[in-house]
Amino acid sequence: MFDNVWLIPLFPLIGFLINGLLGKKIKNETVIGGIASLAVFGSFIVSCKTFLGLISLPADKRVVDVKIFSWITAGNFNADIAFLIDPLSCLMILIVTGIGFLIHIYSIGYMHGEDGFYRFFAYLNLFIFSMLLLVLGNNLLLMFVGWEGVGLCSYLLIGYYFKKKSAGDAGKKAFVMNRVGDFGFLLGIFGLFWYLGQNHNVWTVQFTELSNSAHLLPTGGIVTFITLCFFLGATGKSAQIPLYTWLPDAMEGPTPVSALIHAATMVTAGVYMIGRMSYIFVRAPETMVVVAVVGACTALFAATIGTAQNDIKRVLAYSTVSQLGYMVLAMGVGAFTAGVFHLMTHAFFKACLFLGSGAVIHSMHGALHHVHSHDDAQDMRNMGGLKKYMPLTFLTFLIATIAIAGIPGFSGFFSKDEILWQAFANPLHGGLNTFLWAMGAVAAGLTAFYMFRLVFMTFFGETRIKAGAEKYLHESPMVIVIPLIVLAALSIVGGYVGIPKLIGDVFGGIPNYLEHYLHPVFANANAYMAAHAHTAHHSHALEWGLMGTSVVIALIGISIAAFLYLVNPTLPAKFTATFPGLHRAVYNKWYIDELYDFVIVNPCKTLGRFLWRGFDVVVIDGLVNGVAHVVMAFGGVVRYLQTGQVYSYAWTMAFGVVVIIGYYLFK
Amino acid sequence: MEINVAQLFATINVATIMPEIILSIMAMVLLLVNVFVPSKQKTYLVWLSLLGIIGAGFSAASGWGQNISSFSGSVVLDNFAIFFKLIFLVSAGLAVLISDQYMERENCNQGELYPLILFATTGMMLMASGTDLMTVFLGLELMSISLYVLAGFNRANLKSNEAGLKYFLLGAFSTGFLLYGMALIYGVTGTTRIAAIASSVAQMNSPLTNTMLGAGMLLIMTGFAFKIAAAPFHMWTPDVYEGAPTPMAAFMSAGPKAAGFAAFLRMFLVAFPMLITQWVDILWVIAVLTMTIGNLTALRQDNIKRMLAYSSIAHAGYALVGFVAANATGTTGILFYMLSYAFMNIGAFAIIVLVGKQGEPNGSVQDFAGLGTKRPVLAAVMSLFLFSLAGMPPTAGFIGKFYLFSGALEQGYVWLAIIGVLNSAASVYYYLRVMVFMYMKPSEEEFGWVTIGAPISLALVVAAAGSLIPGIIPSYILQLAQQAVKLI
Amino acid sequence: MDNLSNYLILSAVLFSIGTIGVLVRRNIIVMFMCIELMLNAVNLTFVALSRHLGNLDGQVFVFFIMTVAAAEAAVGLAMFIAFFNNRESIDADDASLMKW
Amino acid sequence: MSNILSLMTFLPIAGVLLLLFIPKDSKGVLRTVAFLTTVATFVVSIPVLTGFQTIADFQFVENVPWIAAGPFAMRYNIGIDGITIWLVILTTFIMPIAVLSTWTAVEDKVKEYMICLLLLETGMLGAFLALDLFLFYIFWEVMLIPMYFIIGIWGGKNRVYAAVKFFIYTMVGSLLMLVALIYLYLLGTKAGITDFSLVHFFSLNVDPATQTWLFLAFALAFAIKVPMFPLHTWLPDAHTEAPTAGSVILAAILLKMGTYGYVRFAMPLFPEATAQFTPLIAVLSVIGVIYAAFVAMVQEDVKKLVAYSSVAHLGYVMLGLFSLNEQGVTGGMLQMINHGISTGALFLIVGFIYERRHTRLISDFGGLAKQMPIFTVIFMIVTLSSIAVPGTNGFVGEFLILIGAYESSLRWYTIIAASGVILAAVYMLWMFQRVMFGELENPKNQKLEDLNAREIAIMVPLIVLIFVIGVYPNPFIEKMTPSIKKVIAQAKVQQTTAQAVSEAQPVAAPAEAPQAATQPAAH
Repeated sequence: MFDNVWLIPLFPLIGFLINGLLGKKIKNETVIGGIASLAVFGSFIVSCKTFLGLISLPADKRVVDVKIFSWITAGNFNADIAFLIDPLSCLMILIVTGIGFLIHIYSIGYMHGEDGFYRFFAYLNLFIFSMLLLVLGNNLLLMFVGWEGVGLCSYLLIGYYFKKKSAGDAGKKAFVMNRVGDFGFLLGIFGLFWYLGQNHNVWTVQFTELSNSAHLLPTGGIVTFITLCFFLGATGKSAQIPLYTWLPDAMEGPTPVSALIHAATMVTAGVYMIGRMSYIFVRAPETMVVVAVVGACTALFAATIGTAQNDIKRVLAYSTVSQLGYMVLAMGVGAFTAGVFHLMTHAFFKACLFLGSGAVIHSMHGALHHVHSHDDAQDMRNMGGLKKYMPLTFLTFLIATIAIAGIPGFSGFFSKDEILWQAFANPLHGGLNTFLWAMGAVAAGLTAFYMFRLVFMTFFGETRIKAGAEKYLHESPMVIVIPLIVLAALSIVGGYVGIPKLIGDVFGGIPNYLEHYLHPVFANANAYMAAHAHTAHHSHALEWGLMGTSVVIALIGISIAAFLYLVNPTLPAKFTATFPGLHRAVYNKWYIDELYDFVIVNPCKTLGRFLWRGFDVVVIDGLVNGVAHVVMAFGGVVRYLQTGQVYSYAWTMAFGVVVIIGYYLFK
Repeated sequence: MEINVAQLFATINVATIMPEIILSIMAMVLLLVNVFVPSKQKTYLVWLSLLGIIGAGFSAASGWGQNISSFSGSVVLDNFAIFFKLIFLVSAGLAVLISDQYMERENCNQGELYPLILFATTGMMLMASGTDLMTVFLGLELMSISLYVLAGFNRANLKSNEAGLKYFLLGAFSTGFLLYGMALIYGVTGTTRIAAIASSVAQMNSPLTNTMLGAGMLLIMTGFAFKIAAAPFHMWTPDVYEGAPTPMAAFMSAGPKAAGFAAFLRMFLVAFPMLITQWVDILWVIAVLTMTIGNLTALRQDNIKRMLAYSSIAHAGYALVGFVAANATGTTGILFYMLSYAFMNIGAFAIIVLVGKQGEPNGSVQDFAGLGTKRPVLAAVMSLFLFSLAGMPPTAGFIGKFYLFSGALEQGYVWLAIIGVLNSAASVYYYLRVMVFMYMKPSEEEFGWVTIGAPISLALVVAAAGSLIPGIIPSYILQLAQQAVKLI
Repeated sequence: MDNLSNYLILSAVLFSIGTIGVLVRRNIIVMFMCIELMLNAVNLTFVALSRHLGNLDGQVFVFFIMTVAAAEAAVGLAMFIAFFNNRESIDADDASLMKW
Repeated sequence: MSNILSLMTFLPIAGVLLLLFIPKDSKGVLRTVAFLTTVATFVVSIPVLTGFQTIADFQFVENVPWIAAGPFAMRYNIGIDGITIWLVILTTFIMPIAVLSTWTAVEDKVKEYMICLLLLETGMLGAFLALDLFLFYIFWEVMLIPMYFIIGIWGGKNRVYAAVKFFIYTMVGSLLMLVALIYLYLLGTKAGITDFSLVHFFSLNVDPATQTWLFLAFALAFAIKVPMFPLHTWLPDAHTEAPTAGSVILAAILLKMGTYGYVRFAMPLFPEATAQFTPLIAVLSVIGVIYAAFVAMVQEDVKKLVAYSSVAHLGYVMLGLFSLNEQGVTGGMLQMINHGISTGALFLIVGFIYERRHTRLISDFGGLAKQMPIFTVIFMIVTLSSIAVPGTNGFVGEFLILIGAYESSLRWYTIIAASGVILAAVYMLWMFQRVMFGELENPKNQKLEDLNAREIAIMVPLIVLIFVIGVYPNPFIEKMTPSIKKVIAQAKVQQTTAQAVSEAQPVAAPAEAPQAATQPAAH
């Protein structure tokens, strides 16, 4: 029934090959964009079919392995090219191909006229292919292939404008930081494979087998180590503390890339991975604490930075980091469904936001270009009042902003609220829960603040663009607008698949579809948690209260933003003047990049230079050549024994005779 | 004391010394021919000498496996002697072939050269065959005296003069020690026959504590050590090789060294095997010193003849490694190595002959710069010789060293073998240096030499074949060498 | 027996004198004469031993040594002359063109 | 076709003989003949591959007496098994590429150059195929000679120094190995061994103390060739100075001689010493991985950077081999092939830009991507392969090595070594960025031409292999598996007893040790 599932990754791969190899010859943008979009659309269709096929199965049969061929076999290690079809992967492929398709369409308009148009679409298709491998892979290794593959595409796409040094740097940074995470991922694979094999003779990296053998794993101990390794991988990919700094820099890439890779899909891979191995993570309570704390901290920390950025994409980037923090927090508190739920809704509204910002930048760029201004097209201080020029963009942007801010009725509310509630009510972390909730709630307020700050600075108020340029501002073409509308719509309705029981009950028992749907995936983990942790029972009133609190916090954030950036636009400047140090620190992202440079990058370079010039050349090679020099020098000395005088030769001979005879006589 | 003449004559078998006879007769014929044929061109003497050498070779080879002793047991024609004789003849043949062009260039193309080479060779053959201290001594002196003259053959050349003089003085000096040693041995054992010495030593009550015996033996050792250029009796070598006419340096490095080993081996392995504990550790030290001093000093030489002289000291050291082992493998190695060494070393000298300029103003390695471009074949052949000298497979030099070091290992002299291979590795540097000049440096000036004459071409071909083929298919020669050492 | 040791000691002394002479003298001819002295010391040893042992080998050996020494002298003196022709000197120190 | 291996090995010599009769000025003919010879050799090697059976035994064996004198008997004994099959194919495959790579770069002494290349091919094939220790040694040394000339004659500014250093450094190691080899044989003769055939020696029970010394001597020779830290300093010099073909062959094949030596000789011949020295080798390998990465990071010369990256890669290979389980050894063997392909390709790439600009300094480049799009794509793919991105060959090898090493007793070393994957990304991508990205500022770079047809033709087979092995490595692995199992069994056969001894002592081995030993059986 899933026989043609291999088509899902194949289509983008074909698209990649066609555009990659022939794109330069094709030249026609419509054809190139068409091929690429069609490839993803094809995948989307097959994904839908797969999804329908899956839900037509009884719930307990919804985990299917589809083997394509045997990939690596060495001794007791085996990894197949095989796909795992289960509710989680199905959901992911729908998100990836669906949003991917929209962004492809968008890109046709956005990338119009760019140098290397074909290259862009080739990379984009390759990315979709890798991402599909990541989510479909039925074993850790294949997942890792996708995992690194998306990292690679991210590298390529961030560095798309390779002539800009900053773009190249950002790409490299992204790749290297991801590699740090990959290092953890690899160690995790090794540890798991070795431990289960060594102790239980289960030599496997396949998810279904791992799930079946999860009960063999102890609680804590080695599992903590293994899961921490995996989590290191997740922090790299999902831009969590301490490996988050690459994501803001990744905004050097074209905006569709930011939307697709750095908001909707790739960066959620870490969350996906934790979800995929939830049954292992729950067996490591310490890791769960770490995951939850890192998630909460990232959510809060990134949000603070977001409040002071002026680059529209950077704000969104920090927002993404923050939202990813939420998802990770959800995973850390055992709310796997909620995490995946937020992953999905975030994909909708953040893609919409990024694409909207792209539309703004595109328009700004064109306008500024017309007046030969070198003002930064991405700086919000140059924007303002854009809503009258780009009404559709504004509207979709606003919807997505409301969604992310957590206003009830929009998708973001449901998912975020679920996470906050679980952070408070989960059975895992005891006294830590309150802090986790509080951090999440504050971050939610900050999110609402900076997002509305963004909206106000961009679309409201007076037009600050260079005089004369405003007449060139215009709404984007339909290929750009249509995806925005679709995503905005999804940002509204996307939340209704996962209405919390509390609210559902009010409306006559609307079920939480998502939870039911994902149940088979997390059953193993949930069962373990149920057996090993005491679920505290909280009253409905408390849950309502917390929900209300978070909404109020969000509203406060919005109000402050409105007050500062609509009602009284001079206040922020005064505020910065009052607390210059704080502002500078926040504006400069708490100097984390500089810290990394100082603590890691520069010492590494210095060490490298020392090892090369100091150790390799002087000590090691010095020893090697030293031996040679000593030998040569010795030769230089010995040759002077040869004086050329006959008598000295005779003396030497006589000396030899005497020594030999003497030795003989006296030995 | 009554002498039964008939009985005495009955012990004479001319076949035993047939090769020597042929060579001496040819030498004398050459002397006469040289006087009576008033030709400036001496190439015909080359071919005549070669004829004699080949004749002697056949004569020697025909005695293979017969093991005939004659002249009351003072001369023997056994496989050991034959193998060595062939080595000497090869050296002599190659030396003769490369002499003509050189002597012509250096204006000292006197015809006496060839008879002298043949006489020297006769002396060597006698040394290899000698089973009596007297015959050994006679052979040695016949060889040495001819060589003194050959070293100083270029009378007008100061260096050649000096070479002859130094060689003569030091050679005679060492002869004194050798003879004194022989006298002491004679005194202890009452005989000069090597076999009789052995049985006499065997019958002694305590040969190990007999000071006179030991001292005599060691004095003999120093005498031979001089001939094979072992440290610390090697000092003459560089000066003599550098000063002597190049072909004669080539000849001296191959033939007399082999002859020294022939007599040395026979003497010590036949007459003094009982005393091996007395001499083997001394020889161990000498071997190490010889290898090391030779190689280290060669590293810093610019004059290529001098460099090869030091290298020949080092090679004596390698051969001594086999001697220290004193077993079948080691001695087989010595025989094989001496033969290969004759080919490769004379081959290398032949190239020097061709590259050198009249009067050899400096004779330095720099003269080889650019040879690889100008005369690729010569450079390639020279590389072959040098690689063989360095002991790189697949050359004869490698197989030789392999057996020498194997012999030492077989006897448990692991450190000796290790020192040997390390020396061998160091030696690579100076051999490579010549190749660096040939291939990797541009030539500074034009090469002065003319066409390559037929004799020297023949020598090069033979030497190249002799350096390469035994490296690839060494079995036959190795087996001959093995049969040769069985008898001593 | 006492007789023999006298001869042997004498010849050893002669040999040593010859050796030392070679080592300390610079005149090539004198050096060569010292070498001849060494050889003659050996001859004396041989003769004494031959007499003592009662066989003739030693004495035969002496004949050979004397013959060879004569040949050596002929060759050697010829070379000295050649050297003298070139260098106008017969000092061993002058024969040091080649060294190191 | 029973002599097909000999035919393959000595076909290049036939090419040499042919070259000798071609005048030195007809360079085109010389190049063509050399190229066709290498192609013919490759063609001959194909039936070997197709006829190769997936069993542990040596195949296509030719075994005739060669030398017999004294206690020694050497045989001309050659054959192929799973360990060597891919190495041999790699050799015959790389050689035509190497010949093509300096088609225009070498104008001087073309004849000698081609002769050297062909001689080298014979040497390398012989060394891989030899099943007689003595024969192996001969070929092992013979390889040095042409390589010495290739570096020394057609190399860069410091070529003489590099060539001599290469030669003597390697020679020191191999001569000590020769001593060990003879010693081993002489030991064998006491146990009734009559010739140098390798198979005899596997069953020779050398006592552990002797094994230690013999292993050290073998290991030193191989370690120099690999090269392992701290014996690696000849490599950057040799690579930097060698002409492109020389670097390619050096990286792709000659270095493999070292690792091959461990698998074929040092480990199975001296199992107990192997166990004893595994920690040391692992430490050196790991240091090599990390150290070389750091040094590579700050290199200013692209070629030197690639050379140091070789040291790091070979460190992985060594780690895999000494993990002595199927994953590790398979990974190591596969990585040998991969490194040959990827690093060979990298050197070709460096050669391309060197040929155009006559400089290799990173700072002289920048922004080449704009000017040379095809080159960029190829360079990118090879770079990714070198840093082991999944989907490329490098990943499969490195992953198997690391997982194998992790399973073995080398767990902690593995964790450190795995961090090398980060460093590899750092130095390779940084270099790539500096060379290819940014503005095309240097006017000399603005006239650069993209790769021509010949250069593309050289690279395409390598690129294809990079992906084929990356995506479908199993056919490659399967051919090796039986032989690898055999090697592991040989190298481990004594190890269980060695562990039993160490366990009996109060300082007990970690609990997983005996389990590690039983692991193959469990499978």
